[in-house]
Amino acid sequence: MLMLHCPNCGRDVDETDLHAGGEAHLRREGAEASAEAFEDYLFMRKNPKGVHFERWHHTFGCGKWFHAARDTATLEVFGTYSAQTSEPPKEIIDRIAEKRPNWSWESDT
Amino acid sequence: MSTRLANTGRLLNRGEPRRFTFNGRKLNGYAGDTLASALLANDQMLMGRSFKYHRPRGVVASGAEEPNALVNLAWGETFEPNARVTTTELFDGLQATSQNHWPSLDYDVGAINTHLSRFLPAGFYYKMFIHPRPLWKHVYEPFIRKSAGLGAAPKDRNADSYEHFHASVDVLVVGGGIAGLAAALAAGRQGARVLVWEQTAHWGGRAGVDQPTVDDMPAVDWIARTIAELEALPNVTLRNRCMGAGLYDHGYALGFERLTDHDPKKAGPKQRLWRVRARRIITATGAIERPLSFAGNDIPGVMLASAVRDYVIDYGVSSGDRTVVVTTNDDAYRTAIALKEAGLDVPCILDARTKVSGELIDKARNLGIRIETGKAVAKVKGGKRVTGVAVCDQAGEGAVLEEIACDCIAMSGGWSPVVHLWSHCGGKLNWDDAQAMFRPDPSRPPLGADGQGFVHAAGTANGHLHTAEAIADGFAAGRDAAKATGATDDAGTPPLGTDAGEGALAQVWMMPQGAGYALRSKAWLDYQNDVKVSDVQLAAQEGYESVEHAKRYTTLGMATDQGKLSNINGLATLSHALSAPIPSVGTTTFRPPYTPISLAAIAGPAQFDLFQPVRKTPISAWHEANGAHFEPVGQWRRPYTFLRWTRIHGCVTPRRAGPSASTGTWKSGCRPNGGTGRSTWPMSPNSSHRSRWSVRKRVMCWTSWAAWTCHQRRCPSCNGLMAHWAALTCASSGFPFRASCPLKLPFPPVKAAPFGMRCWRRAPGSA
Amino acid sequence: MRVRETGLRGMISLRGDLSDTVLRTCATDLTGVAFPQAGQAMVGADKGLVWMSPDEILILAPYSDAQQTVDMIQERLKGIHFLATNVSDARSVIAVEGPFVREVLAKLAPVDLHPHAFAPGSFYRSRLGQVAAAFWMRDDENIEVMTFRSTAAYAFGLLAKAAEGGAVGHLVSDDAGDARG
Amino acid sequence: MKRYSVFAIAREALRQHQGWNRAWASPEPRSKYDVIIVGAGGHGLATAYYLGKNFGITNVAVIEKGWLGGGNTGRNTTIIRSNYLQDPSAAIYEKSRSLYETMSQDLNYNVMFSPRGVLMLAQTEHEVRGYKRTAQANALQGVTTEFVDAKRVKEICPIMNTDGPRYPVLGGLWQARGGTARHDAVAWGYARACSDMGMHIIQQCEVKGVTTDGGKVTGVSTTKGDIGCDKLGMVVAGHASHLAQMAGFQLPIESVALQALVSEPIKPCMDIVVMANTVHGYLSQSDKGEMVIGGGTDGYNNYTQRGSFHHVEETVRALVETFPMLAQLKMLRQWGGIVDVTGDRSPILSKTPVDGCFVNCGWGTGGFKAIPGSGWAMAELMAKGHSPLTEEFTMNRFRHGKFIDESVAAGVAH
Repeated sequence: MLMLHCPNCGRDVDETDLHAGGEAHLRREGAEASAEAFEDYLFMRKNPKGVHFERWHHTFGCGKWFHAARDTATLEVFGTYSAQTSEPPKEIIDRIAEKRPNWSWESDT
Repeated sequence: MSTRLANTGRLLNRGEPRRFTFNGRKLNGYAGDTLASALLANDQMLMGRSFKYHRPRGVVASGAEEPNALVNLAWGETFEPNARVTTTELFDGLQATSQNHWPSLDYDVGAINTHLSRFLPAGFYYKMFIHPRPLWKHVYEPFIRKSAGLGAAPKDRNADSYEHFHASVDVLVVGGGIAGLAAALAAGRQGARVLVWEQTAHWGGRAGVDQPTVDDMPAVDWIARTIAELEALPNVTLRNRCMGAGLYDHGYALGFERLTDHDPKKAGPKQRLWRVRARRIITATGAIERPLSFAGNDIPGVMLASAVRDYVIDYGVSSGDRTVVVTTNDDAYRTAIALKEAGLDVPCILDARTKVSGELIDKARNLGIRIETGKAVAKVKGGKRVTGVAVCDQAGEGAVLEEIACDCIAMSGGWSPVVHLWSHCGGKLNWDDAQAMFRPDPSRPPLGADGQGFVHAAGTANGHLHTAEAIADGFAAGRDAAKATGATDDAGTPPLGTDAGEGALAQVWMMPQGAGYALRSKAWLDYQNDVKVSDVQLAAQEGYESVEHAKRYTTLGMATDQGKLSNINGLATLSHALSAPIPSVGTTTFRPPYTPISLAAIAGPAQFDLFQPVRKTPISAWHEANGAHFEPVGQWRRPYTFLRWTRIHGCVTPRRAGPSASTGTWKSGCRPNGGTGRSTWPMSPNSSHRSRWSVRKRVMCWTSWAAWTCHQRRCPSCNGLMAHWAALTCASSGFPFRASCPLKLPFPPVKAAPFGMRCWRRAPGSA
Repeated sequence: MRVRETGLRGMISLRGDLSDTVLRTCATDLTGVAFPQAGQAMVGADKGLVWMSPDEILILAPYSDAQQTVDMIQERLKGIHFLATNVSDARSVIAVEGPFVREVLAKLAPVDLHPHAFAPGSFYRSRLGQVAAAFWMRDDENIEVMTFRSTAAYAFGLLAKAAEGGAVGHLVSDDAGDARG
Repeated sequence: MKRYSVFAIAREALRQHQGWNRAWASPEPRSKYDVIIVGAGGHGLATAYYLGKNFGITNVAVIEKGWLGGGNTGRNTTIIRSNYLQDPSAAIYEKSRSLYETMSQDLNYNVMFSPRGVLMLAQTEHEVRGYKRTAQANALQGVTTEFVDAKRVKEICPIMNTDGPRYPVLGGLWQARGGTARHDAVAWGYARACSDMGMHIIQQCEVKGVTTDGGKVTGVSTTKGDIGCDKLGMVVAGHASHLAQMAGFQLPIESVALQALVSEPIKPCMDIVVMANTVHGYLSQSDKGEMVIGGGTDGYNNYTQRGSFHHVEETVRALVETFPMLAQLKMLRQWGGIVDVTGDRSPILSKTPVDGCFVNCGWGTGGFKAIPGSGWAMAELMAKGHSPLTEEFTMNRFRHGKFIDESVAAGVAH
């Protein structure tokens, strides 16, 4: 049972108040994109066993989206941050790098 | 025979008799009894039959670990199969029936399986019933299904209510023994928000029975003083009859509280499921004594030494007149001493160790109890009840040296910490070879959202079996946990426990050491599922060498006790068979709940009308009044069609305009109410009752609509009086006035409850 | 304990930049209460301001004044980016009153209702059973619960059942509850 | 291999069961095999078995990180059915179901296939339409199913409350030849048969990397050293993405937790399997008497084999409402597994960008029922390079929009 901090309303929120929105920082494709690009955007998921960036919706609360950095193997949460970003903020990247020395944002992307 | 003693029984209230029945026999007990102690007091040692061989089974333990004594419990409309007699508190009118036998508990046809047991080894069904193919479906499987299962299937649901409760605390302490109480004391004094759960009705755990000294006073006094101090702390909540059922990720804990199970006449919800978010969790869940593996260790009358002691001291019940104690450690001597002090006969203590010395041994010897060292049980005599024990050397192959007549055997193979909760969420274990136990590895705890450990094991659950260490460990765990949540107040001085010193135990996994096949195939590991030492050895021989394989192949530990007594013994047997050290064989995964919890409690309030929300549009009542046939659309209901009603064959059948509908839909529309007496789905067109309402609703609807229109138009003749009249009529009849207006019109401003919801008020006097 | 529907209540959802002084002044002028912080509900007798989300506050007013209030907002906030909607008929308010109100709510909502976390003036948006709900505390014995109108009957049923179950004895410090016995 | 039979049991009983051999060997790995299958779950072992049985390829190693059958094979609710909507699905699941019918005899290991019937409840008009459509489709596919009305549902399953206040039962899709089997036995039976053909089942051996040479697979590096191979099959369910990453490609898979629970055992009261998609739950009674219950998946990626409790709660309340007598039973044990879910809820049996490397994954919540069919098809694919059963299940079907949409058939986890 996850408990995530909603950066929008500032509360620690029970998982049942949230809705999981899948992988974060996907690049939306336009009409001109190739089939491969669309496949990547719609279906190809990193699905890592480890550090994962994902979208969450505070459905029963403030109704806003946010992003979370979480380990899928231990459920450790490295932090949550605004959904209006195309990559995680530096302090989150640093925190993960400190805890998971083999991981880096560059290799993740 | 087992009977009630005159002088002991610290938990009994002999002034309050309780009447109950077992298999229709009227029996008596006292308030404070468990069903187990009351049955024993009435000399009912035979309480059930085992799963596979239908062997006679008596109670073996005194707590949640009991594998044998399961009964069907009934009172009123409540029916609970597989109820554990050792955790069922006795109340007036309780009706218990034993399970898994035909035609009766004493004479069971299925018991023939025990004579065929050599043809039914572990996993026999994987090797048989293969040919010819159709017979499996039509003969074998139906037969196996019929003979399997334990309790009877309930006929229907009960009408009791169940509830959930969410709580957030700094420190959750699971277990109200002395270590748990010490932890709560430390955390509570520091100012942390503390919640303490104890699964039984009593505080103090085993300390109440074994009576060590804490802070220079008898343990019971210290427990009473501590409870008083904790109750006075506003930041501490104590709950007994509340079991820590499971730990989940991010500090989520599930508690199962029994509110009226011990007293069904009490008003209020039956059970409550606690869902706690705790920043730190202390598992002070105690330890469970291990049985010993010797031939005939499943015969009724063979019990855990601690259980025999509990029944004497707590409930004033002797499990037998003559009790032989079989042990590998000092602790079981306490049982011999307690029995002797209660005036019962202890012909002999068989100690598998060759050298024994210490305070408890001396005390037993001084009481005149014969102590035989290096000895073991070759075989237990008896069928439905122990009649004697054949003694042999532990080191040998089981040559009988003498036979001792007895009607009870108290066995102890050492203690295993209850590490279930620690393990539920990923906590790892270490093998402690000196104490022969798995204990929590503090360097590999369950990890919380921050990547840090959030569970502290404490007391005996942490492998500290003796009072002094256990209570100190509990206090330290409470102090550390509270500190980790930011509490800063002074924890005060830790309690000091003292207890009789104990010598080292011997690791004995088979009695005698060189037991041949004949003995091994009569030495039970899992009593309920009939798994014997020879079965686990067979699994190892056939290559089912991972503990998960052996467990699934033999069904060891998969019974309703989930292997609380059998897991470690089975594991040790497996590791011996594989000539591998125990830790390399590993443990099976512990899964929630700790003991079974009712499905109704999990569903909680979401039953009957509150099962799922029905979202209603403002026009919903109008739809209903006009005969809408609804279909569920998510939580909403959409009128699928508006029906007209004709009476055919005594049943109202809808006739629908437009394309003909599917048969399935027609039939569903024609169903009777089901006779539940509860509100039914409005789409179920049920008899003429509905038509009457329909007319009335229509009248109401149009009256109020007319009135409202009149009001809206500022009709000079009545000036809104019509609207008020309509509102009053509708509100007084419970009709949802506001929702009754046809489409497109704004709602009238009414003072009455707009949704037909009355004001709910607690009846005066019911608190 | 008492669970009752409070009757109709004017509710205006005001969305916009909550740090904008014009918007804040408008809201406070209309209601006469201070502007709420995140997680707060400033509720007076019949008017109030409730912090709903980073870009939304809910203005409480008498039902009959709702439309008029919207008109006033439209007038006062001309020129800035905002949205004011009269949601009075979309939502209902149920009052839970009595000595163990916190526990009644705690039976249904996965939030911390301990006085440390939830005091008069505090506000939560969460769920009751299976539906969304928002609630704020008027005083120690009075919590107002707001749900969608369509789920009000369900929420009312849940609250009534929770109240009927009696006190738990965890969130009441005195002996108001009957659960310890 | 010593054959299992009632006579063998009788013979062994007389000599204290000392004569039973190991069911499968535990050899040390050789340096090279023709084929390596990663994952000794049901699907992996079945693949190896049919490679040997159908194609005579027996120089095979099945490599397993933990213990064989310890993943989803040993964690599911053992439901077997083939009432799928789309033709490719119906073909492979029906193949699978028919192989289950004779599996005990084929493997000489009683897997207790119990064709007691599977009923999928229709509780909304929408479901009624959906299942009628499926029944029609099944008729064309040669899968025997029928749509039954509420009265018949009550006859088939008397403990069900078909008049529930919220979602009355309107009918159901009934597959009389569906059922259950003993999940562990399926893995053990295949393992024993594979071992008997001389294949190596190497347990406690984790794959750490996939070695390739010029775009062709050459072997794997493991905790027991490097092992070479000509062909590699990845059959690791929830860990498919992880393994694919080692081989350098990505899969359209997400791994989520799926949970199940059992009640305490009671005397037989329900002789079929019931699935209720509207309320999210499914239920059967095992031969031991336990009510085996499953529900929906968690919404987030999770490799812990533990799920969130509220999913259990959701499932239980739905089933208590549908089967009121369950209220008085107790939950004995709950557990979770990692399931691999694709975008169209259909599996992937496919070649990969790496030559000689094949992948079998994406069975999501319903892999158990497919074990023999999946193994059969995968073996053919690996041996011959193509298989009629796997043609549609390629990993790049998403690129071309050729979905095999089974979100209705798999509406609830199963």
